[in-house]
Amino acid sequence: MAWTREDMAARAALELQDGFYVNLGIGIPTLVANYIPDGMSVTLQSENGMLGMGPFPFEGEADADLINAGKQTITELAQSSYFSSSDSFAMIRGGHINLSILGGMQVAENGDLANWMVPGKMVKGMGGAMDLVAGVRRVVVVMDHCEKTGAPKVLKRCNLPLTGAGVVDLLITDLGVFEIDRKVGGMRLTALATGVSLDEITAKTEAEFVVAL
Amino acid sequence: MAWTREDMAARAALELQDGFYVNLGIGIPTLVANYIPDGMSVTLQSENGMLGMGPFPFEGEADADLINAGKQTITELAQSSYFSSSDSFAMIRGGHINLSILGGMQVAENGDLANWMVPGKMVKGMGGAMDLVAGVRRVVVVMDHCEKTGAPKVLKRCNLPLTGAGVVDLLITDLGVFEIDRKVGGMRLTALATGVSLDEITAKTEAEFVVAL
Amino acid sequence: MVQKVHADAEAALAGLLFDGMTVMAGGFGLCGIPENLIAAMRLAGVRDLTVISNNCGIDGFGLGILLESGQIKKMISSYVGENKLFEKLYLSGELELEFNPQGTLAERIRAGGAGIPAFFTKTGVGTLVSEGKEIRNFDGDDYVMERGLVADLSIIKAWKGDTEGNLIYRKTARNFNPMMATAGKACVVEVEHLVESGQLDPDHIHTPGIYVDRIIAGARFEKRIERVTTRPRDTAPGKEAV
Amino acid sequence: MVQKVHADAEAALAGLLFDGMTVMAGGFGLCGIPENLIAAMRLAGVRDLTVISNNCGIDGFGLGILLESGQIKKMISSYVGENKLFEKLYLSGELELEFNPQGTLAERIRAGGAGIPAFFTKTGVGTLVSEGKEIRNFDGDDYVMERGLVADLSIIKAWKGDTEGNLIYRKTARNFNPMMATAGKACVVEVEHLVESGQLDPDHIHTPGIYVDRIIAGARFEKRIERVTTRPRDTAPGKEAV
Repeated sequence: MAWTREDMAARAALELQDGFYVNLGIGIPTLVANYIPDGMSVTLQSENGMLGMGPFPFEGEADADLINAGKQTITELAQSSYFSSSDSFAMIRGGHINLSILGGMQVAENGDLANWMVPGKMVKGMGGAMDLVAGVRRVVVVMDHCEKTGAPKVLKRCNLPLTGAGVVDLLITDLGVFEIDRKVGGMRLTALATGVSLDEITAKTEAEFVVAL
Repeated sequence: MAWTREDMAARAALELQDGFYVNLGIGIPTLVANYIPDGMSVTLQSENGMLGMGPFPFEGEADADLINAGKQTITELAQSSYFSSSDSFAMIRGGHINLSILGGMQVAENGDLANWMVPGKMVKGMGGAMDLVAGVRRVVVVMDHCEKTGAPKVLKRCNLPLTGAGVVDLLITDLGVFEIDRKVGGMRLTALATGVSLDEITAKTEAEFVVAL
Repeated sequence: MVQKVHADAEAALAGLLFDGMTVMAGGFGLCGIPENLIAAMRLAGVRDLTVISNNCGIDGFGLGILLESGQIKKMISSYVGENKLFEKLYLSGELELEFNPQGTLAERIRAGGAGIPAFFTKTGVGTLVSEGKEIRNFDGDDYVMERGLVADLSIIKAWKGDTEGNLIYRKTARNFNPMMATAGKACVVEVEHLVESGQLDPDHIHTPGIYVDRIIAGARFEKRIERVTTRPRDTAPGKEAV
Repeated sequence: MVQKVHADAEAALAGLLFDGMTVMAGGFGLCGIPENLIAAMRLAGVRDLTVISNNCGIDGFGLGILLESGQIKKMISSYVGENKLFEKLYLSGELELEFNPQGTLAERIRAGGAGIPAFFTKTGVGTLVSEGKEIRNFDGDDYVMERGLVADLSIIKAWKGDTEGNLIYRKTARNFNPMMATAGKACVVEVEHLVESGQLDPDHIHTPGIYVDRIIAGARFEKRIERVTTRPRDTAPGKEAV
């Protein structure tokens, strides 16, 4: 037993607050938009140059000039605005976005995040991820707790090239939730996923953590 | 005998070329716009955020939202565009303006220019002048050759606080025209004003210069 | 739902003012200044202000009214020219004044809002402006390092704004307003036309609403002109008398 | 009178291309790319290009066609993800690739066009990106110094342009185009709608004509979409399925 992708998205949505401007990464983070509580106003930023990202278009209404950072076709809302990439990242780097929720390959107990390359094997590029984790006020990572091989992804130190050093505030995996003090370093386990025991998550986690359930 | 303000403006207008983007300072430089040859396309930049500055408005049509850098009401043209101060000075600093024509208090033989303050007496501020002389590709100064007291203004070294060091390419005064090699330093007298003798201009100039009439 | 729209300038500034604070005020000369918010600051009586603004209004209008009331301790500006009191207070030492080249001032504010703590510029190298600052050579030319600027509060004037805080400026009244909107810890805006969300074309918005904390429809816009300069009707149109 | 309007992409690039040059190409993914100008560069056969662009198109379209023809020596990009050939050439060492964080790339280009040789950013500190670069502490935080970027040529796509070179972009097709327009020694633009001077509202212009050397009405715009993602008509509107 563990959390599904939808469960993880729902848990991440608890980090939203009314009036927040939020950047959602590709994958599970994108699903968070489905869990914005009714009556709460959250504006989604797309780092390719848009605030106020709307839902996917109806069939036949896709517009080649209107995509999100994942290259998916989207729509605009009443409050939307467009801007250049430099203006978009000025917004991100300048600390104007309240919350960034993104995926990860590895997270370490000191708040380090790796999610952009596996040397010699896989290279996507960092895209805007390095800017987001460096600039956004609060950074939440959502990822599977372990590799498909079972190898741990929540580590003492990342062994993949970093996306950011000491940047993660909260880690949500399919097994539980960890708060990270990114100034001092140190993880606190604050929630277990449905049906997951403390023994199980401890066994599957390389990082040291304090239990604060 | 010497050149009038209009004569100096007309001489400065010889520096214009078709397709140029030009910033004109306050005073005599402003008059240069009256001497743009027919058929030549010159676009005037106003550093408060406009390209394509048009003439003064007709009486009764002044618009408080449309002024030039001298705070005078102006009009827009077919090709006009507006932008912010940071975009305006990005344009200036980035070397996109072909020519800047501005006034001066003192010019030195090494291309130094002073035109923004007299310590303890007069302070206007540099406004955009320091940015213009540092960023624009070619800088032309138009000023009286001497103080009203007769004191020289074309000097070996400026004694007023500088607007820019080694920035002036061409100096036009009421007595003549000097080219300045601002990399190496050194002035060349290339024209005498109507009725002005070499003896007169030499007597009234502290700077060393080569005669190249 | 977070509500950005406030009833008036006083309400929009409530809780944001404190003595000794740093305030950025948009405008160039009297063009595009937040005149309603400036008037409210005068009434609020907040003191020892450091004001970042290209100019300081004129005697009796714009930021000039905060100079007259003695509320300003220090100005960070590029130009004093049109304000006699400003020049007098500075020359007599009663007012601190940090002169910045206009483009450096604009870029420092843009950098402050964009998370850039410092940048290099050629402007001011070899002048008073670069004294005490780091000079560095890049590719054969000297540049001076300038720091980003932020403020506790920015007060902004736009032409149109919507309830989400999206802004559109008009003509040369844009000037310093867009950068300043990004560089205040809080940003309060007055607009001539306050419209519902969805009324502004998303491609035409100059300042996205994310930068705007509070917005008001200005009660009254005097929009004084410093130098009304016109030409008579019989002048040929075109290049004359620019 | 200087004439910016050219007949077609080939004419607009005439005399501007040379082997070993650096080219900036606007666009994000396939959105807002100068597809007519890229096709003309392929036909011109210019080689050993260093291309600055956030992505490198896809296999068979956009900058991907210059990868296939072997005209690109080096890419400066932030993302490879959607282009198999790009990833393969990089991993095999056949293509030089300088990765930049997307925001750093955008800011470096903006700086290049704005006469700023270097700036400091927090992005990439403690990662591969900051290796070999100056790190400096400002007010308690570490920042890395990044350099401005310029190119021999920038090729840009806009939605509307006028005969003076004033440009307006549409929706998220704006992306890197405005900064790149400022950072090329020469700038060539293709637009979907070429209009007479005076047809664009001066308050709505995103790129002033000063940055544009040559402009064409694109002969043909394919405007491919990488990921057409839609929802069925019976989905409730609103926040679902973003």
